[in-house]
Amino acid sequence: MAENDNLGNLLARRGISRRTFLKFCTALASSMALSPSMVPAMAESLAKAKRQSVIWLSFQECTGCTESLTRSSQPSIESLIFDFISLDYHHTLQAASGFQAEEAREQAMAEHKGKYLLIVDGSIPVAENGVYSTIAGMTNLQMLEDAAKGAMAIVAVGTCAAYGGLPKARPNPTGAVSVTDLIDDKPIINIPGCPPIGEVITGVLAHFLTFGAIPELDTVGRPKAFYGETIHDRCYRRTFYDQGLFAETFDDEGARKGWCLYKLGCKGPVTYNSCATTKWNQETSFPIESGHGCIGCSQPDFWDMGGIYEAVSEPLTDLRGPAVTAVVAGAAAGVAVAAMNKQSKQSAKDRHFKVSSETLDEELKK
Amino acid sequence: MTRLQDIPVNTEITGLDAECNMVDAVLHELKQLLDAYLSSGETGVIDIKSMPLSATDYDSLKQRLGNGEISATASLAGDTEIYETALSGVWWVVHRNIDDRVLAEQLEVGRIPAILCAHDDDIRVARERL
Amino acid sequence: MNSPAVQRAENAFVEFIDGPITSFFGSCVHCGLCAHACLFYEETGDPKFTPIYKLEPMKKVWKQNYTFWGKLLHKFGLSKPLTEEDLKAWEPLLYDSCTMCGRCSMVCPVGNDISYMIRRAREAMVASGYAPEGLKQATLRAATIGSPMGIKLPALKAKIGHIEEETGLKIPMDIEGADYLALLSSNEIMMYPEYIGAIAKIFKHAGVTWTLSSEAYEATNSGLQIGSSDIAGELVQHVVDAAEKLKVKTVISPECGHAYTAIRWEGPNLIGKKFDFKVKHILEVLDELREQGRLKTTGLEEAALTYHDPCQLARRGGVVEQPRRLLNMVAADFREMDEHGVMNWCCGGGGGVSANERAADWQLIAFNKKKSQVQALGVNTMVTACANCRMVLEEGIEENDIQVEVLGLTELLADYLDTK
Amino acid sequence: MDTALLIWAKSTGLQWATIIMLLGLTMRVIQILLLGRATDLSEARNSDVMSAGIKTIFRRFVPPQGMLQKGLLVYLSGYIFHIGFFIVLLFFVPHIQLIDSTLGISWPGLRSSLIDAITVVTLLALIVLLLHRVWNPVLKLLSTPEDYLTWALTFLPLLTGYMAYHHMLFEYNTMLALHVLSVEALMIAIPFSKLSHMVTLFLARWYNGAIAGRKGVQS
Repeated sequence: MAENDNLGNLLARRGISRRTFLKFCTALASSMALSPSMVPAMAESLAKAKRQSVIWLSFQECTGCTESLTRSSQPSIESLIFDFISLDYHHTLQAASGFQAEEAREQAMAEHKGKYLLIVDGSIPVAENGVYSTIAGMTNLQMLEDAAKGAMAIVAVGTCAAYGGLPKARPNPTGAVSVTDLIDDKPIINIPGCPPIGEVITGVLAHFLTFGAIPELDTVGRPKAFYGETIHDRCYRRTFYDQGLFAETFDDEGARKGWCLYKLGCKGPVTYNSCATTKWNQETSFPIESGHGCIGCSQPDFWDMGGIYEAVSEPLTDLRGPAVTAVVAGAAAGVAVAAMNKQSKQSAKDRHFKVSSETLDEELKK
Repeated sequence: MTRLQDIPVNTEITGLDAECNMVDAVLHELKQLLDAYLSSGETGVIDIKSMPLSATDYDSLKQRLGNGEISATASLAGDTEIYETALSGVWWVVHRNIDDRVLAEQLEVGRIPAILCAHDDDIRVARERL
Repeated sequence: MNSPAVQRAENAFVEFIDGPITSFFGSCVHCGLCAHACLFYEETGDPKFTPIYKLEPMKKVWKQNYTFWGKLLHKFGLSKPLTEEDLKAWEPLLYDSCTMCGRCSMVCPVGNDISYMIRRAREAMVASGYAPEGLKQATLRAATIGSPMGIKLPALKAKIGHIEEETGLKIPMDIEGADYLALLSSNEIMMYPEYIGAIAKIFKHAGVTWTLSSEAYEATNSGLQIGSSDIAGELVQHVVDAAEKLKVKTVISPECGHAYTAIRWEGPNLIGKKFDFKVKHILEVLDELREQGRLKTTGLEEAALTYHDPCQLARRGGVVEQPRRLLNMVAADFREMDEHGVMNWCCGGGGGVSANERAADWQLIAFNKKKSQVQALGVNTMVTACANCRMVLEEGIEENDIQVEVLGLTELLADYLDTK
Repeated sequence: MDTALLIWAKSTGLQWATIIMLLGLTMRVIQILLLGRATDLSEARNSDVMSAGIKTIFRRFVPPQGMLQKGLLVYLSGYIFHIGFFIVLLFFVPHIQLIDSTLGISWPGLRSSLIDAITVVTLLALIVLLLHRVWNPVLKLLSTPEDYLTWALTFLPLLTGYMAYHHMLFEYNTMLALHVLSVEALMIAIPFSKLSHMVTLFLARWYNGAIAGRKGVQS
């Protein structure tokens, strides 16, 4: 593929009609919650998009994000996007290994300096200068800082890269941090989730290719198109929540009837993601549809947000112990203060000014 | 020990409100889109897939709109079904992929759905092939 | 350094603030509803008459001595101290515009007994010298002569002489071992001596023995009105000494509201010991006699009449049903005011207001409530059981030039005694 | 970050607020009880002061004769706000879940749409009360900064709860954190302000009822 080739030509070569591409764009826009009226313009623009160099770095991660992206067993139209990008380095997927792999990375970084897209999955350990995770003798920290310098933009894929994720959960022994914690001079798109939805990763890349800019982000760096609403608000069980119908256990009548899982710890109300609409595994289902509450994986600090089976409104610490202590301490303090009050009252009594006929007489004479 | 298939699992959702008034909202929006088309020729689209329609809502919407004179199927890496509803100018468009999974479902308002029109680039390719 | 007056006031506030008062101040949400229970606010619409507002100086001291933040701020001198200006400004509010009728205590949503607090706040006022002159004079006379109106024994004896002449009955004096020791109020001696004749008639009729005491004939307790437990206690002690000396079983509080509260409810607490005798209001005694069948009447008063509940008797004293039972014996057309019994409206002159010349204007304004109540009923006779109420009502009636007669219930009963 | 704020509010913040509230309230009640009052030496007309006191506790929930008309606005908005506040507090399912998880007791909740409507009504009642406080001469005279502060502290949990539910102003997590924090502010203020009436009013009413009850008057 020539460097300056565009997506439209690639389509033509593959015998894919522009109608088909328009259909793909329609689906993409729908999943991104873009206005359907934007589709024709989007298709035109995307067809003219140039091939994009991508470097993918994996740090403290579990490969789940890559799995999510490549999970599709049937070739779909989304895969076009991946055919079209130039994935110059991907530690997990690439055929090359050892010094050749690292050479490929350095070469891509040099060749496309300032133009490549840096995708990161996994958090970066910074404790002890980052020795907890190294690749080819280079700490993740160094590698990220190096690669970030020449990147046009960075996409933090997965909750670990976006917010620190599991490695950052208390007590965080490796000092894991997110990309945003380390890099502040490049545009960063967070695509959190554990893992993120494949279509969402594709969608964001498509958006980037189409518009040549990062999409509109929320306060924690997520594309609003995919993370604009809570799972709760788009949940098909929402109506049960509103009606006050809840499953109390996983095998009760309510659970069988598909009632709301709030009481069983569903984090849908505090989780922004598009699982409820985009769903998983070729739109088969999503956790709530399978009878399990949302665990809130696309939120910052979600591991520290309370147990998976504890409702959102439950406190994160024990209150009973402190309550008992407080009452006992309060009683003791109360007794102490009451003794002081009694004392000052007694001394007031001792200093009591006696009103008598003499004092009244005196006052009246004045 | 109980075998897996012996555990009763009932996945049918019952008790949902029959209609959440979404149908009326859609019909109202269609009316506005038709007005816009008649006054300025501007076409409009409603994305049905991203709407939280219950199954009952969906069926009821389909029934209320009915079937019109035209229907077409386009083979575009999976079928795309298009038919005109009983309301002229209101088209129901369903895009599926090769796995028959619905990619997008829309109501389109206009003379003809955009997807049916051939693109200049494709026409150019056609010309070259002659 | 605070002035001696402020020190004395502050000291007295600290001394008299107790558990209830702490809970009252701590619960007040400043809802302002007590204003609607206050005669003075209702008749003037002036917000300064809001009952709880009258306690601002006491609240200040409570905050600084009995609350966490108040104490802290006070310690570092960050809160406004109690000043002479406060005492000066609040003196009229605490004395002239409050009859301690206790109506506010009945309506407070959080349950504050505001009247209870006013009574104790007056302790601090009188200790600091900030009490109305009229009340001081009355109290001084009560403490020195034994009567706020300065009625000495010879004057009483002269009155008794007239009554004995009129009724032909002997008024017993200093009779040891009598069933009852009757007390009188200054107003009764001076203005309504017919009360003495009435009880003499009734007791003779009922066949009970009674006596007056030459050492303690007055029940009026100015000490309580001015808010001095010291003086109130002294006055109570006179009565206790006399009762003990005469070995009576029961002391009768006269037709007077505050006298009843003073001797019946506060008395033992003021002298710090339980009484060996019972204390009853004259109406309680009469009602008991009625119950025992020893009080028989004949004939009925035909005129439509109503009963004015003295606050200290009804709301603050629990004597509510007795007057009604007694009235029904002699009244053909007894009508209740819309708000009566424990929810009655004060005459406007209780709690020392009538002894305080400075408060005369406010007292008259307050009377409008009673006026409209009576006029709504369309009656021309008001019966009551408190000589002070009676005097205040009569003053109001005269000022307003309306045709209403005020009667004492005991006298009314005496008029209808079945003497056969 | 907002999530960190929410986590803090739901753990450390809530713990301290609970401690301060309970410690302060217990202190306050113990102080009142131990300060007590002198034994009444007068002969009681009705020696059952206990039941008189308890009766007053209940009677004062209802306006006495003639008062409803006079204080209609205060009574009405007062009732609406108190009842509304407690319904929202005790019958919103997430709140019940919190109680259940800490105390192990629960009861059926009301549907969220109803809670939502009650919240609006409660907020309106509070606004009416505030305006009344600003405009009514009696309340103007009685009011101190504390009255406005406690008003705000009562208003905010309802407002932030409502806003969180409707995704207003900030994203849900932030608003939820603000909601929890506003509740904590309220909890902390309770023992040190007039808000302590939620506990002390029972003592006040009891004292009032017992004092009057001794004299044979049900106050």
